[in-house]
Order: sequence, then structure tokens, then C-alpha cells
Amino acid sequence: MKMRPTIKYEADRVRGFGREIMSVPGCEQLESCIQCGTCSGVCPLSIYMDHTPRQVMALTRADFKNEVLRSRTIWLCASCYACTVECPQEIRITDIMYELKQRAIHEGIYPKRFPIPILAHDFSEMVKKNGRITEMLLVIKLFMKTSWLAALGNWRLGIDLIRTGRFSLVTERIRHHGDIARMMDAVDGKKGPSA
Amino acid sequence: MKYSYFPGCSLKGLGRAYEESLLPVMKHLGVELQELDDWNCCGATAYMAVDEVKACVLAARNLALAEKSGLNQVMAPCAACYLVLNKAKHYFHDYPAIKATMDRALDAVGLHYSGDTPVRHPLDILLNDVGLEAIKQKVEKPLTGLKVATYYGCQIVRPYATFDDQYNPTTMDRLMEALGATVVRYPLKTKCCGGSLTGTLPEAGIRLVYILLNEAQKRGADCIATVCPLCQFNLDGYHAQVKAQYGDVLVPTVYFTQLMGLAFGLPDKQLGLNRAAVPFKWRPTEALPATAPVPA
Amino acid sequence: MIEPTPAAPGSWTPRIVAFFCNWCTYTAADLAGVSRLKYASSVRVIRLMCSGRVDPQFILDAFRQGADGVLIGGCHPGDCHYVEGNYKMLRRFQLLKRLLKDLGIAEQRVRLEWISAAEGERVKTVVNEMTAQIKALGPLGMPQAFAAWDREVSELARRTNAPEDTDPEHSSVEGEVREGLATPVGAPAESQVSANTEVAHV
Amino acid sequence: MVSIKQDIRIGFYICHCGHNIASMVDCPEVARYVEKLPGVTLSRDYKYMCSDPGQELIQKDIKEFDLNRVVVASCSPLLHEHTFRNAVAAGGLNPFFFHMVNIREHDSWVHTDRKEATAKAKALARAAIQRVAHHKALEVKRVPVHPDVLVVGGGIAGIHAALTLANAGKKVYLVERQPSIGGHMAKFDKTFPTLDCAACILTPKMSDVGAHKNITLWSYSEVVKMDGYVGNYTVTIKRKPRFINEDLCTGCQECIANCIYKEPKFTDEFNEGLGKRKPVYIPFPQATPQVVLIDPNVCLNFKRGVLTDKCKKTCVEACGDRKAIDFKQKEEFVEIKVGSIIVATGFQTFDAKRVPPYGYGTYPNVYTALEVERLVNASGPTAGEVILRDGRQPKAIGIIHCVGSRDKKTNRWCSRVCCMYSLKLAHLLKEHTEAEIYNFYIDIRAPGKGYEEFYDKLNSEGVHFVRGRVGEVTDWGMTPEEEGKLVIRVEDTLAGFVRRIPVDMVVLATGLEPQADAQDVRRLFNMSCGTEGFFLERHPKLAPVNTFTDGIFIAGCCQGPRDIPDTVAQAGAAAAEAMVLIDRGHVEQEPNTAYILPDCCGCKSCLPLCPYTAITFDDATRKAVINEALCKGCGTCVGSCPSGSIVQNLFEDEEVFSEIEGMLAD
Repeated sequence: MKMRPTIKYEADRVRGFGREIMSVPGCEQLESCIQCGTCSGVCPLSIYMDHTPRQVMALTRADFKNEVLRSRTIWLCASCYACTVECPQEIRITDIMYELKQRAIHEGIYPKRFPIPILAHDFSEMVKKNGRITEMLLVIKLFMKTSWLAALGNWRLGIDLIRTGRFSLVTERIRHHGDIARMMDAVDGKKGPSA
Repeated sequence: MKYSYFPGCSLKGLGRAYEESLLPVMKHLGVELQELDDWNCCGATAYMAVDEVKACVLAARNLALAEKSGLNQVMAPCAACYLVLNKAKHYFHDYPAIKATMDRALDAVGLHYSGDTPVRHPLDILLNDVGLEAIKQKVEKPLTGLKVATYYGCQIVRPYATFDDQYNPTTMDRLMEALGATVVRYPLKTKCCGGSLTGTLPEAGIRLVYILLNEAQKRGADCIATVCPLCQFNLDGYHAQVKAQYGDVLVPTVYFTQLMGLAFGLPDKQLGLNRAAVPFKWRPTEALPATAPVPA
Repeated sequence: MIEPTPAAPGSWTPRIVAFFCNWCTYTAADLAGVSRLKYASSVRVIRLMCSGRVDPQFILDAFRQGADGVLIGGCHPGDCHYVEGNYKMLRRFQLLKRLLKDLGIAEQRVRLEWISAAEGERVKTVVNEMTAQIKALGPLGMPQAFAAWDREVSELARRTNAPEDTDPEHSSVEGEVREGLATPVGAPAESQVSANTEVAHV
Repeated sequence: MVSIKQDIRIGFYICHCGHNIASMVDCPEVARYVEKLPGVTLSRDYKYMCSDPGQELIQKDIKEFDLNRVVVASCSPLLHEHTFRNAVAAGGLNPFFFHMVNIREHDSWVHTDRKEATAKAKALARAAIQRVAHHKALEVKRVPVHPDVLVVGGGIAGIHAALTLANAGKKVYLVERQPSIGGHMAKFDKTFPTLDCAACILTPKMSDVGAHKNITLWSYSEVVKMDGYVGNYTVTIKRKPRFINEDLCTGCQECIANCIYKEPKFTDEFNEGLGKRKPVYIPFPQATPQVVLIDPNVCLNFKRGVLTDKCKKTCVEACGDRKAIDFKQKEEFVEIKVGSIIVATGFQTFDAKRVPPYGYGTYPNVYTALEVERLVNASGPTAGEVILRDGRQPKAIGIIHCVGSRDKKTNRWCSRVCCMYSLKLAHLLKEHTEAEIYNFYIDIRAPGKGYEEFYDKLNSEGVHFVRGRVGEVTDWGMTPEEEGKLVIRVEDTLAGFVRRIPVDMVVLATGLEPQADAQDVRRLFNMSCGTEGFFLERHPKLAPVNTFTDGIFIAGCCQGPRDIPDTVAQAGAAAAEAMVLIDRGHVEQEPNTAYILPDCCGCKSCLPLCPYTAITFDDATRKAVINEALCKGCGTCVGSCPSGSIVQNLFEDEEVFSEIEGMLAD
């Protein structure tokens, strides 16, 4: 039997992490969490999570940054907002999950070839470039980057899409596609190049 | 009745059947739609995971364009777009810091958003602006005998329930009944379809799809009516995977607009009914008779 | 306008005189204390039995004595311990607000709030809000203004003694007055002739 | 600065209140500062001014230093003004030559900067020094107290308060809105943690009330108006028509047996809608008074509440010579005079439909706790057998705690009793059904005598406890054993995973909330409500049954959720407070009344301002006159008098002006 201690020392905490999250717009209410578990109780995906949403709330508040950002839970959140509307303390759990996902992507903490951050990244790149999403293109890119096997497993889906005329690789693009980049630069505080 | 129309990427891609059926149905009801000129991606949920503020900025461009169009209201048929546009609007009003960023970004491209434009879902417009009576009058081939499970999904009722009840939405139920269909009790009407997880974490996503399909079948539904392109794609597109893991559940999933088109007597071709992987074969048998309708 | 340019932030704490009714707002302020809520030390409370007792002269006098703001707290409409003293106050308050406006005192400097005995939190919010607003406005400095006006009046009297064609009573139209008074209070200004010198006799 | 009159000799005392004040205000510094102010003879700081030595200090100084004014800077005058006035009086001075400065609630407790707090304390002290110089000697007026008491609400709180007073020989009016007294307690089966039968302990008290010579019981009645002041209230009570002459009805119930409706057909309110009753009915067997009533909304002799006289009136036949049935009865209004009032109007249970995920109203086998009380009760609609709405007997039961409690979307507060009554119901349901029982809780709150032991007992009875707030109750099954059941989805937070638990019956432990008309009642009796809507006590610890209106007391759940022992204790306390008033025989009134000066110009503008019509116009003198007995001392007329001819004692213009001046003289 392989033994692994589960004790946590104070040094394992990243002090200030909880406060930092709670200072993000929309995440303020986390401080009033009473650990009732309603979020987990209504979460349609909690059955696959390593930490239940409630535990993620507790870990975040207690500064266990590494545990939280490495948790599968944040990637399993499908943004259905069930937890957010049910929470008796009106904590916007979905928004906290978004914030945690963003931090994990930003810090590069996620499994290699893990599809969700890759999807998120490709998505934002495509939007920045074209202003719109060409869904088929996105899906194909995703499968190529993550797993060919998964693409193969979905061959029926591909055939169905071709059969029903939904398989289109024509890039959707807005006329003022430069606008998007300029707006993103403005958010980042950069002076955008003139059009 | 004229609205600015924000189709969103899905309605031009995988969910094109939604647009294909929505436009003729709205036209049939005398609702004028003017597609938002040069709209961009709403900011959608995947973007939210990268940078929430940027997602809001993307949404803000569309809202600003809508304001510029001079049409006071935007119709967003895709549930994700509907939510993101509304969320951006909420953040604009609730968080001065985010508003400032939105203002700055729009300013960089010569646009301005004042925070007013209402973002509305077609269901909201159909029920509250057009009205069930006007819709009933257009019904030529009532959907008598068709048992529908109305499936609203997450994002038009959560977290902002604007035009319907958060727990037990009924707008689509009432609409279906007005078309002559029978609505089955479907307690999963606001549960999650798995969203993009069907593609990214199939094990988790497919299970949710199965639960939704299975429950609809158990309750005797002939079809599931949806309001969201992603829900439709998930419930319709993954039946092979569902079959492999859980057994065969072949309930077709259609857009509520497709059912409206059928009831209005519009030709199949106009309604994108050929685009479903699980074909929806049920058709109203007869045009509205002078006396009692004949059951299908 | 009397309103001066804002003082440098943080350098100065305003003084707000508060008239709280015994039954609701004073009790709410006690509750805020018992609950250890923290708010700006700018507020100084005078207890009256009812907001209906607040004589407009109290408010004017507070300004005259150097208050930067006046806060009146009473029971919510319909909840007055004395049936409707708060309504009576409200009526008087509306009239007074007009007078204060004519005097050039910014609206934010007088505030009437309905705060029930249970709303300790509200006391905190209102005091802090008002303090921040008045801080942004800067000191009112009525005593200095009075002194300046007194100087002007005597100066005017001196000048009138020397025969000139201007009638002191009508020497300045409103518009001029307002513009002329836009300079900070206390600073000697040529044209600071007020149409409202009667304030000094309140 | 106002000149202080030559003969003014002020003694100033600043209290440290232990660390409460001294930690934020430099008390010696304030004392040193005040000492130098004009008119101040001596200035001291002291650890606890309200203590005996503190008070004696004042008395000694008055004599020794010939003080004629006293100012104490300490806590809120609402707390200790009385104490210090008495001390001043004991020192031989008129008690109104005193003023109090609040530097605790309004200063040290709410500020964080010691320098600023000290400066504020100085300003407030200076204001008081200037004010007190203008104080005048005043006489306290004594008003006799009417010895009768009105108790509003006939639940266990009202019953206990009424009996306590009546047993002490006081005359009590008990007014109850429902046809019978008993309140919520009458509906309970057993009481926690002792499992006493609720009816067994309540019924004797109810019949005592019905039979007591000192109690006038008016059930099916409501208070509609209250006027007057402590010791002298005039109250109007509406007596709703029950279409039965109470004096003639013997409670034989033959009218019920002979009603034209052979079977009970209408919703039985007492049984929470689980049973049926007839149009003529008695709410429950032990109802007090033992008098039937007729529901005009369903009785055939009425149509939509309006008398038609179209029924055969078999009930009247059955009543025969007693002639107790009176279809023409109208509502009546009675006016009574009392000296004090005890408000014990209770609570209402949370409407479980407001939490849609739990399926109340959608799934028939989801019950509220109060319904289950009736379901397990031997005199309930199923004679104590737990039979579900669909006719089955439950094999597994889930009890969900905190429904409408600890939830920002509904009610934020903990309802205090739900944990314990849930445990009780778990025990009773186990006893009645042998079912598997699950309690879903956020925290178990068992802080009473014998409560934790009761929790232990339940654990040993094999009742399951799952720590987690239930996400939803649904009827869609994932597995064969879930089919046809209600499925509870919940995170077992102690185990750390989500569970799905199929049950046959769900019990919702609904919370307690203020009565729907609490705001109206509050206005009626001139009380305050807390933010959550329960009536506000005068002081949360030291005056828990007093309100801000003298002579009006509160008891029971109208003040906040509580259990029966606490309610009874509080009802006793309220009765004792009322007796204090009665036995003292008089109340002292704050002499803050207003009077009119001879220079009144007779403009009459004050006349319509007085809500108590205390101001009249004397046509002979052409001046207004204030009737001191009617004046309540609000000062509204004073604040409005255009010629400044009205003076309010204790709040004279020059007193307030000097307070303003002193406050700003820095």
C-alpha cells in the first residue's frame, strides 16, 4: 500500500490567495460561505469532481491555492449557474470558478493536452483574429491538439455533421476585425497601433 | 415590431437550423429583424474562462453596435449569447471599474455604450410582445397529438431570470400548447446539457446528455424542444456515444422555432429539419379542420 | 455661491451636527454602537424627542456656528412615535432646502433620513456617505463668511457715506452676486456683496 | 461662547466604563479640558460612574462643592439617564439640573482614531456644559395606572401571561384572532426534548383561561385601535361574527352532526389542510371556548358570505330551544380601558413553496413539519397513522432542515426551533413507521436544557444524520431503486461527496417568520420592528419584554423565534412587568411637555399640528393654550411656532442653541 500523508502545514498555504479572489468583482460573497454544500448538491457535474464545489470554496478561502488550481473541479464547471442561484449566502460560485480557471490558465497549471484550457485559448485567439468563431474549425483544432483518438471516437458525429450540412470550414470574419484587437489592447492598457 | 438581431456564431455554424427556422417564423408573425451590422462573437462562456473583463468588452461592442443601429432592443436567440450580453450589461451597471474598462475599449474603436439596450430572447418576444393569441391565429396545422418535452437549459433562466420563472419556466410550455402540442412534465427542463464538456470531457458530458434523453423518453416525449444551439447539438449529436455507454435512447431534439414553423404550415425545407442527426419525422397530419382536430 | 473650492483631501474632517429623534434614529445610533459598527467621527448628535422638534433655526444656527453639514434623523413615515411629527418635519425641510439653496449652501450639506431603531447599519452608511460628500465639497466656513460679510457691509456703509449714484440695496443683481461669490470664502473679494446678508440676523 | 451665569456651579464626570470608553477616549484629558470651561466647578474622571461609589461621588460633591448642575459623560442616556438623575436628586438637587453625554455608543464604540474620538468627546462635553447652565428645575408628573391588562394573542405566550396576571388578582382581557386559543402549540403532537404530549400540558391551561373569573376571553376577535399612553390606554376590539351566540352555545355540537352536509367537505385549517370539516364546526376537540362557529364562505345559508336564508337550516333545528345559532350576527366593536398591554401575537411558518427545488406543492409526498405534527397526532386527520397523500406508508423519510432559515434568498435568521423539532419528528416518525430516517442539516443547534442529550438519543435510535443542505428533491430516478421515489440530492459534507437518497416522504423543517400583518400590529401598538420584521425589544439583554412605548410589552415568537420554555418564561416576565405598573399604581411622566408664552400672536398655526389635540384656542385671550395632561412632549408645535412663543421643557430653544454652539466651539 502506498502511503501519502494528507496533512497540510501552514507553509502549504499561499497567504492572501483567498483575499485576492474575494476582491474580484462578483466573488466578494465567498467570505460568508457556511459550507452547507448546496452548491455540490445541485451541481450536475459534482460526481466527477475530485473536490466538491463546497470544498473548492473552503480551500480558496483558506489560501490553499495549489490544491485549488490543480483541482479537476474548476475545469468540470459547465457554467450552468445552478449553484449560484441556489446558494443561501448568495455566493456567485460560477463566477468564482471562472476566476479560478483564469488563474490556472494564466499560471499554466493544468494537465498537458488538457482540452479545456486549450479550447479556451483557441477560442480567444480566433475571436481576436476574426471577431467570430467558426465552430468546426475550432473543434478540429481542438482535437488535433489534444487527442487524435478522441477525434476518431467521434467519427460518427463528423459524418452526421457532413450529412446534415453543418460541416463548414469557411472562416467567419467581421469586417472591422481590427477592432477586436484594438479593444483587447485597450483593456490591457496598450496603445493600439493605428488602423 | 422591429428588433435588432444578434445571431451569434452558433447560428451561423452548427446551429444554423435554428436561424433557418427562426427567420421565417418571425417573418410569418410580422416581426421584423435587422441583423446587427458587423456583429462579433458575444464573448461566450469559453472566453469568460480566459478573461471575464475581455468577454464583457466583446459583448459591449455588440451592445454598442445595437445602440448605434437605432433599434432599441436586441434579440439574441442563442442562450449563451443571451446570457453573456446580459451579464456584460449587469457588470456595466454594478462594477464601475469594469464599466471604465468597457468604456475605454469602446472608445478605442469609436463606439459608445450607454447601458440601456434590453437584450431579449425570442421566447420573451414571442410571449410578451407578439402574444399567444396572435400566434394561435397563425396556426394552420396544429401539433395535435405531439408530446413535447420542453427543455430550457441553463442560461436563459440562470442566473438572471428576466422573463420566466427560474425553477419552473413555462413560456415554452405555453407556446407549445398554443400550437396544439401536449407538453409532458419534464422535471429536467432547466438542467445542464453538459455544455462544451461533451467535447472536452466526454465522460462527464455524455452522461448528462443521456440523463436528459432518457428522462424524456421515459415520460413519453416524441421530441425535446430546445431554445439553445449548444443544447440541441449535444442532445442530437451524441446519440452514438450515448448508445455505446448507456443504451439506445433516440428522442429527436428540435428547436422550438421548427415546431412553430410546422404548426404555421411552413415547408420543411424552410425549417432546417433535415439538419438533425436524429431525424424528427413526426408531421401534423392535416390542416386545421373546420370542426374538431383529428388526432395524429 | 458660498461653496468654496474643495480642500485638499484628508487634511480636514468636516463637522456634522445631527438631530436625532429619541425613538428611532437615536436608538439606531445606540445600536450601531452596541454592534461596534465603525463610522466617521465627524458627526455630533443632539437628541430631541421627535424630528418634529427640529426648528429650521436649529439648522441655520448650526451652519452659522460652523457646522459643515446637518443631518436630521427621524422615524420612517407612518412609524413616528408621535403619530406624524416626522411628516411635519419633512414639510418644513422641503421649504428649508429651498432657503438653503438660495443661501448658496450645497444640497448635500443637509440631509433628512428616516432610520428606524433597528437600522444601526443605516446610521453608519448615512454618516459615512455624508462625510465623504462634504469632504469633497470642502469646509463651509459660514463663520468666516459672516465675518467677511460684516466687513463688506461696513465697507459698503463707509462707501455709501461718500455720496455715489449706486443704491446699496439694489447695487448687485443676483447673477453678479453668484459669480462674485465663487471665490473661496474668507478671501477678500471686491464684489462680494450678498443679497442674503439677513442670514447674519438669524 | 455664551456667558455662563455667575451662580452656575457645574460638576462634570467622565466615565471610563472600564476599557469601553477609556480605550478610545483619553478620559483624564477630557476632564482636564472641561475643568477650564466657564461655569465648571469641578471635573473628574472615574472608572465606573454608574457604580454605587460613582453615584455617591456625585452626591458627595453636590454637597461639598455646592454644585447646582451635573453633567455625566458615559453611555447612552437611554440606559443610565434615570440612574444619574436619581443620584442628583439624592444629592439634594432637582434631578433635571442634570445632562448626560453619550461618549460610548456614539463615540468610543464607533470610532477608531483615539485623537478624533477624544476631540469629539470634548465637543460633546462642552455642548452639555453650555446646555446644562440653562436647565430649569422641573417637577415629575404622576399619572394613575389603570389596573386592567390587555393580552393580545392566545397562544402559549398569551395564555401564560393572562393566567399569571389573573392568578395575581388582576383583571385581564385576552383577545385571540382565531376561533380558539391555543395557537401553534395546540397543533403539536409532542414537545421536545421531554416528549410531553402538547395537548396534555396545554389543555388544562386553556380551560383555566376559559373558566377564570379574572379573564375575559374574546376569541375570533381583533384589536383595531389603540389610543392613550402608559397606564391609560383605550383599546377598540372587533368581534367577528361566528353566527353563534357564545353565551347560549353549550358546545354540544349537535348542529355539526345535523348539518345538511353529511360529510366534512371543506379544508380544515387546524389540521393544516390534511383533514376536512363542515361549514359549522369547532376547530379541534379541546377548543377554548367550547363554542362552534359557522363559516359563511361555505355555509349553504350564505352565498359568498352574504346571508341568503336558502338552506334548510337543519343545524338550527338541532340546536332547538338553545337558540344559539344566529345567522344575522354582525361584527361588533367593544371599547375597553387598560393600563398596560402584552402583545403575544406569535409567528407564522415559512411558506415552503418559496423554495421550489424542494418540490412542496409539486410532489404530494413532500410535507411541512407542521403538517407532520398533525399527521402523527392521535387526534389528527389520520388518527396518528402516518399515511401519505398517495395512501402509502413511508419506508424511508428525509427531513430537510433550514427551509426558509439561514438563507439570504428567503429568511436570513436561524429559526432556533427547527433542529430540535426535526429531531422530535424523527423520533416520532421512527416510532410510528419504523422507517429509515435521514436528517439533512447544516449545523445541529441544540443549546437548551436536555437538548444535546436528546440529539444523542436520536443518534442511538439509528436515525441518520447527513451534514449538507439539500440541493433538490426530484422524482426522476437514475437507478431502479430510485424509480417511483422522491430522490434527495445532497452533498454529504462530512464524507465529502454527493449522495442521491431515494425516500418515500420528505419533511421540510420550515422556519419561523413574523406574522404577515406584523407591520400593521406594530403600528397599532406604536412599537418598532427589527429588520427581519419581528417586534423590537427595548434592550436586547436588559429589557427583553419591554418596547419603546411604556406599558406595551411583548412575549413569545412575535419578538423572535423561540421554543416553548423560553416563550413561557418571557410571558411570565411580561406579566411581571405589567404587574410592576399596576402595583405601583402610578407612572411618572417625563416633564418634557410644552407650554405657551404670553407673547403668542394667536396665529393658530400650531393647532392642527398636534396629533393629540392638546392645543386649543382661547377666544377670550386670543391665544393658544396647551393642555399639559394631553401633551406627549414631541415638540412639533415648538419647532413650528412662527413667533417662537411655545417652549418645550427639557428642550427649550436656548438649551438646544447653546448645545449647538458648544458642540461647534472648537
